Amino acid sequence: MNNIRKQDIMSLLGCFVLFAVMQLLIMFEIIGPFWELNIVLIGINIILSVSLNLINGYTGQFSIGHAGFLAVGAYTGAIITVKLGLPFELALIVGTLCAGLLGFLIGLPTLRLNGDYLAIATLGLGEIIRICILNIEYVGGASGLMGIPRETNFAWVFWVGIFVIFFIKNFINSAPGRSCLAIRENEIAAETMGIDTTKYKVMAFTIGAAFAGTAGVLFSHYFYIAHPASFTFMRSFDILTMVVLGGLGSMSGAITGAVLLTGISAFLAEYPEWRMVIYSITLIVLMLYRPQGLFGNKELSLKMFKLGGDNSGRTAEGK
Amino acid sequence: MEELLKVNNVSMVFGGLRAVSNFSMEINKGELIGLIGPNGAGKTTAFNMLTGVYEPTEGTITFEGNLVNGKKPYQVTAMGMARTFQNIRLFSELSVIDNVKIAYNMHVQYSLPEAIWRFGRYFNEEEEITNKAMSLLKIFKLDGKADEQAKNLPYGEQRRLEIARAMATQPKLLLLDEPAAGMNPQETHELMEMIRWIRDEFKLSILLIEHDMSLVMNVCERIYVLEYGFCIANGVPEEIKNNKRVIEAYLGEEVS
Amino acid sequence: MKKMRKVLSVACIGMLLATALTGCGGDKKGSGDTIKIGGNLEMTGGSASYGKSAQNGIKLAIDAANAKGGVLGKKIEFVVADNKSEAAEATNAMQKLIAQDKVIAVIGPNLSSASIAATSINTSAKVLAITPMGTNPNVTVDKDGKTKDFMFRACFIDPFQGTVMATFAKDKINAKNVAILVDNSSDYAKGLAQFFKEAFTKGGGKIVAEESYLQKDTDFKATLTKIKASNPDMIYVPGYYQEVGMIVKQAREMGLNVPMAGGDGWDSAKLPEIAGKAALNNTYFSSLYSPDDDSQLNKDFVAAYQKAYNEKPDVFAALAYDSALLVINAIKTANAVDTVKIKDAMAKTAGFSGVSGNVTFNAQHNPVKSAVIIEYKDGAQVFKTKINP
Amino acid sequence: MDMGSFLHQFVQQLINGVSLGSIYALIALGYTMIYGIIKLINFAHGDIYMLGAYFGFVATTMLGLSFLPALVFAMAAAAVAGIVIERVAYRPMRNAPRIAILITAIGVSFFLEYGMILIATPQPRTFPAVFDATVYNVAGLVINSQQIVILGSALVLMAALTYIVNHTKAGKAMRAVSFDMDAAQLMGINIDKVISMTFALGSSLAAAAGVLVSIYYNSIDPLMGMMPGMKAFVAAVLGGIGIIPGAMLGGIIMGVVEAMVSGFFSSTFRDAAAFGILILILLYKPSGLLGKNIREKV
Repeated sequence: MNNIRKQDIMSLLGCFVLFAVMQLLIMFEIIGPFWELNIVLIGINIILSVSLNLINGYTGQFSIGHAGFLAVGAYTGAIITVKLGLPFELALIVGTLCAGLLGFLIGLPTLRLNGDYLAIATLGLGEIIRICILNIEYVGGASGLMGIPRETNFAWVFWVGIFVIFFIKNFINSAPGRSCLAIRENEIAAETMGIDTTKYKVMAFTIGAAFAGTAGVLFSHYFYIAHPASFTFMRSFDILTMVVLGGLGSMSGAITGAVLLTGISAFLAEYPEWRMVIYSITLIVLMLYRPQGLFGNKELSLKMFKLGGDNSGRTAEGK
Repeated sequence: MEELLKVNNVSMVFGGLRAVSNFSMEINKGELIGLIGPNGAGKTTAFNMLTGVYEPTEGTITFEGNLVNGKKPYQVTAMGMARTFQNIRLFSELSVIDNVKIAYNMHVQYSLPEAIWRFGRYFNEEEEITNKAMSLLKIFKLDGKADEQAKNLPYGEQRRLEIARAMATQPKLLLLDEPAAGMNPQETHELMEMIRWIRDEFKLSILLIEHDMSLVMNVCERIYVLEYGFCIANGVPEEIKNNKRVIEAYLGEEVS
Repeated sequence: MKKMRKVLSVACIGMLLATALTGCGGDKKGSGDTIKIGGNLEMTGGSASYGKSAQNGIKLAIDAANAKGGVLGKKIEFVVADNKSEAAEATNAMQKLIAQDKVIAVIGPNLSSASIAATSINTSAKVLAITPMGTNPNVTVDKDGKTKDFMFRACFIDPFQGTVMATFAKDKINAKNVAILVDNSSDYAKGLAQFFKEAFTKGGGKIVAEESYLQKDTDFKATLTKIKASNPDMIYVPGYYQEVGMIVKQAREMGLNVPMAGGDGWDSAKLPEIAGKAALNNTYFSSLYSPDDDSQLNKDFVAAYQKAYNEKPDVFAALAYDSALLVINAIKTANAVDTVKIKDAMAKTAGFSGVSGNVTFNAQHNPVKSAVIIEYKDGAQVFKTKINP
Repeated sequence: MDMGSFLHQFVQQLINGVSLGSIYALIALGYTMIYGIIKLINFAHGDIYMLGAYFGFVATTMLGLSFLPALVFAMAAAAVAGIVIERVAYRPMRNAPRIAILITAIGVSFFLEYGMILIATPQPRTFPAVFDATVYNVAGLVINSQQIVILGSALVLMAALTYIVNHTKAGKAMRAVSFDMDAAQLMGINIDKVISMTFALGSSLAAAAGVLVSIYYNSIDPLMGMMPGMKAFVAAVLGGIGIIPGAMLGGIIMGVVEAMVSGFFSSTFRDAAAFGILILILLYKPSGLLGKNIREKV
């Protein structure tokens, strides 16, 4: 068991080193403001894809309404800082809790559905959330909530991201997490093994939604504005694409997917007319050649990748 | 003898179809019971009622005096009944040992924060679960393949793993749905030996569904026979073997 | 075959990573003999058509300037970044234009929300940005009422346009009971509606119905049925021409034959085609630009635009064209490739003549322009009246 | 509002709703068919509808065809497009996880939308009025002849589709493939051919919808398929996906709900109401209104 502790500490150390290097690169402007912005965006997308991966990849529940929870986090966080003038740290916590609470309330009835029906229901709920926000004048309605201070920076995104990754990794390596995996593998068998499937599905959904909320708070406090147009079902598709491209049920995959797609999108900013066409072709080709995603449901192992990587996921640790 | 399971006049109706009618049975502690019948006789439906997958339309089922009707499968499992499936339902992408560990989840005490922050009971319990799972795998001769993906095991081992997984829930009654389906005679024979051994070793009761009569005759102490949803006979193997209605029901099939 | 696929997929990923990385490393410095102007435009997403028009307009202005030898003896290079019609991406695009491409001025975004989000970036980088169509007052003024130093606009703001139409409705149409049908996804339209309502009710008029729709809607009959039941004598539809065209068409079909009016979003050659020429009779809109404006400047612009793109310019193209002219003019006036000096020169712009009229910036960086009311008669725009601020 | 005018409004909204719903139904028919056969949520279906509208535009403006030939041209061209898309993007993935095919479908959808923007610019185009609309005014209720044509076409196409699926050899093959692809293959059915045919049929239906709707609304643009595609899918699920009359029913319900919410409440909540109804129905009848509840066999 000491092994697990040691691994955790090693990964954490790796994170510190990575953080120090990145922070220095940013400080000395070797990474310019444009790429700094995109690194922050990548960080936010990693939180989103990792949290969606918990629902779609690990628990096997097909949800495509993640943008709704992102919106809830973005707006509640902004209300805390802009409307109530309270600190950003509190906004992060409240945004997370609100999105989680909403996830719980939505998950309870809808997670009885499965497969495509759950997908379309979550898609609809995401849109309902957005339309409701669009009609609340208190938060600016269609014009969006403006004047949000920029509180998010690389350090915030990095450490919150690490927190979320560790949270979900440890969750998956515990009994509740294994229950989620069992539900994905075979819901009926899981239930006959004594697993209250509804409870664990709702648990995973709530955690995933909550972290989407966290990402939302970071998002609105980086881009100065929370606007309904940022949270359409197209955004949900974006996140889903990152997860599937990386490999459903793989932490490394979700991270890689977020990095790759955000990177491609930033790179293609040079070619605005062709951007979406190239993006879509890339998507199709990658899916044709790796339908199970870049990583399948495997993880990068510590042996392959010494720095900062962690061997999260399905394998039993520390034997 | 102490009564474990009591099935009292249960029926299951799907639309207009009576899949099981007025079925009654008792299982006592330590018994090894067989439930047989030709294909489509309602054996699996009866099984599904016992394990909470279906709620019986009529009649009651009690387990150690507690009502099973209306309970969800996971609650039934918590009461002390575990089952396997006719068509194997393993967690096929997961490792063999994880399959077994998942069945221990019911008994895990540590809380979610302890799991996330890895303190308190987490380490000790995880270690305990792993050890227990390994020793169970050893019993079922699967310890050498603990880290393989379940879907990569040969068929016979998958069947064994399913039983091992069911055993991990620490049941008082083990329900096996056609465990010998698809096995060759040699494997079947070994399986039967193992079933008997499990019963003696873990001191539990076993209910076995089979449509292969010869197999049931050899291991079971009492047998219930279903045909078209009705229980047409029950008794010790010798009685069943000579029961006219049973022979008719199995006409064309070999009765040894 | 399988191996082949594996190799291909690895190659594919490798290529992508490589391109992403090279993009990362390449910080393009502005070279000595060109000046870069950026366009933060809606190239994809729901408002892609606005961005495309704006891009066409800006290109035309810059090509013309380059043909005359550029500015300060240097050629102008136009760099476009896509803001995906979305606020956060507009910030990203702004950052890219300024940090990667080292532009000295930015035109765009067109959407108010995107402009409000993105302007924080160019303000902190001290590079001016001018939005061709961001009409919301908050684009150039922060929430404490302070003018944002580096943000300008080429269009007029919502209050003015809304008020102009309210006056016109009251005095010239003699409307008493007006129904408003607003594009709820656009803060431009909502601003117009709000200020129209304020001015109109202050003048003693009554708003009998307030309904809304969303961009890309196509069926308005349900809402129009509801409006019809409220018996208005005019309908105010601030919005963009694509939806407005369908609204007018469907309203006339529903037997709603009262006058209809809107703002400069109506200004497009497509409107008569979508709505139908007959249906469009008895409609009016406020604008600062009409492609039929008879100034020589505008005639030349329309001719050049039609030659280049084979269609008539719409208001987005015209205002983006003017924005580009304003930027080029400011660079000339500043007489230096210094972003702060260019900003100062821009702020002092007075009496500059563009295709959409004369521009003088006030203290809030809003152009002081006169508005025109245009009537559609058998599909043609007819100049009705001019209203000065 | 007194009773009489309320009733009058209600009936008018019902007419508006049914006419809007018949458009959703028209698109939903193709959606539901493709889903029925290969269980793929073909997110690109709405873009085929857009493609059909553009084919119709080309046929009427550039080739100078009249309404019916233009419609046939658009349907044929879209059928080819559908077959090509299936061949290139979906067929190689037939054994891939379903979610991967879904992502591919999203990719195809982006490709069609932005490819079209590249070719035709994002500017909306006006669709020529190839046949005139007559407005009927019956007792103060307004009905447009084009609305009737759209509703009629939807009904006719639904009937035709039902006939093809239930009474022709090809339809039998389709049903077999939909029921069990492997078994169908063992019975000597060329499933590639059947799936190609399904895509051709589904796509040409979408194209027909595209042309009819463009004539009705008069305006087309490359992103026009996004929302109707989504709504049509919701309609298909509402009625019971894979069931042809279900698509019709779901479409009409969606249309009427939207009209009623816009008419008596507020149009801003129109989409929320439509999605809300879908979710309620799914919770009480998870397989849609006309769907059969299928329980996984244990």
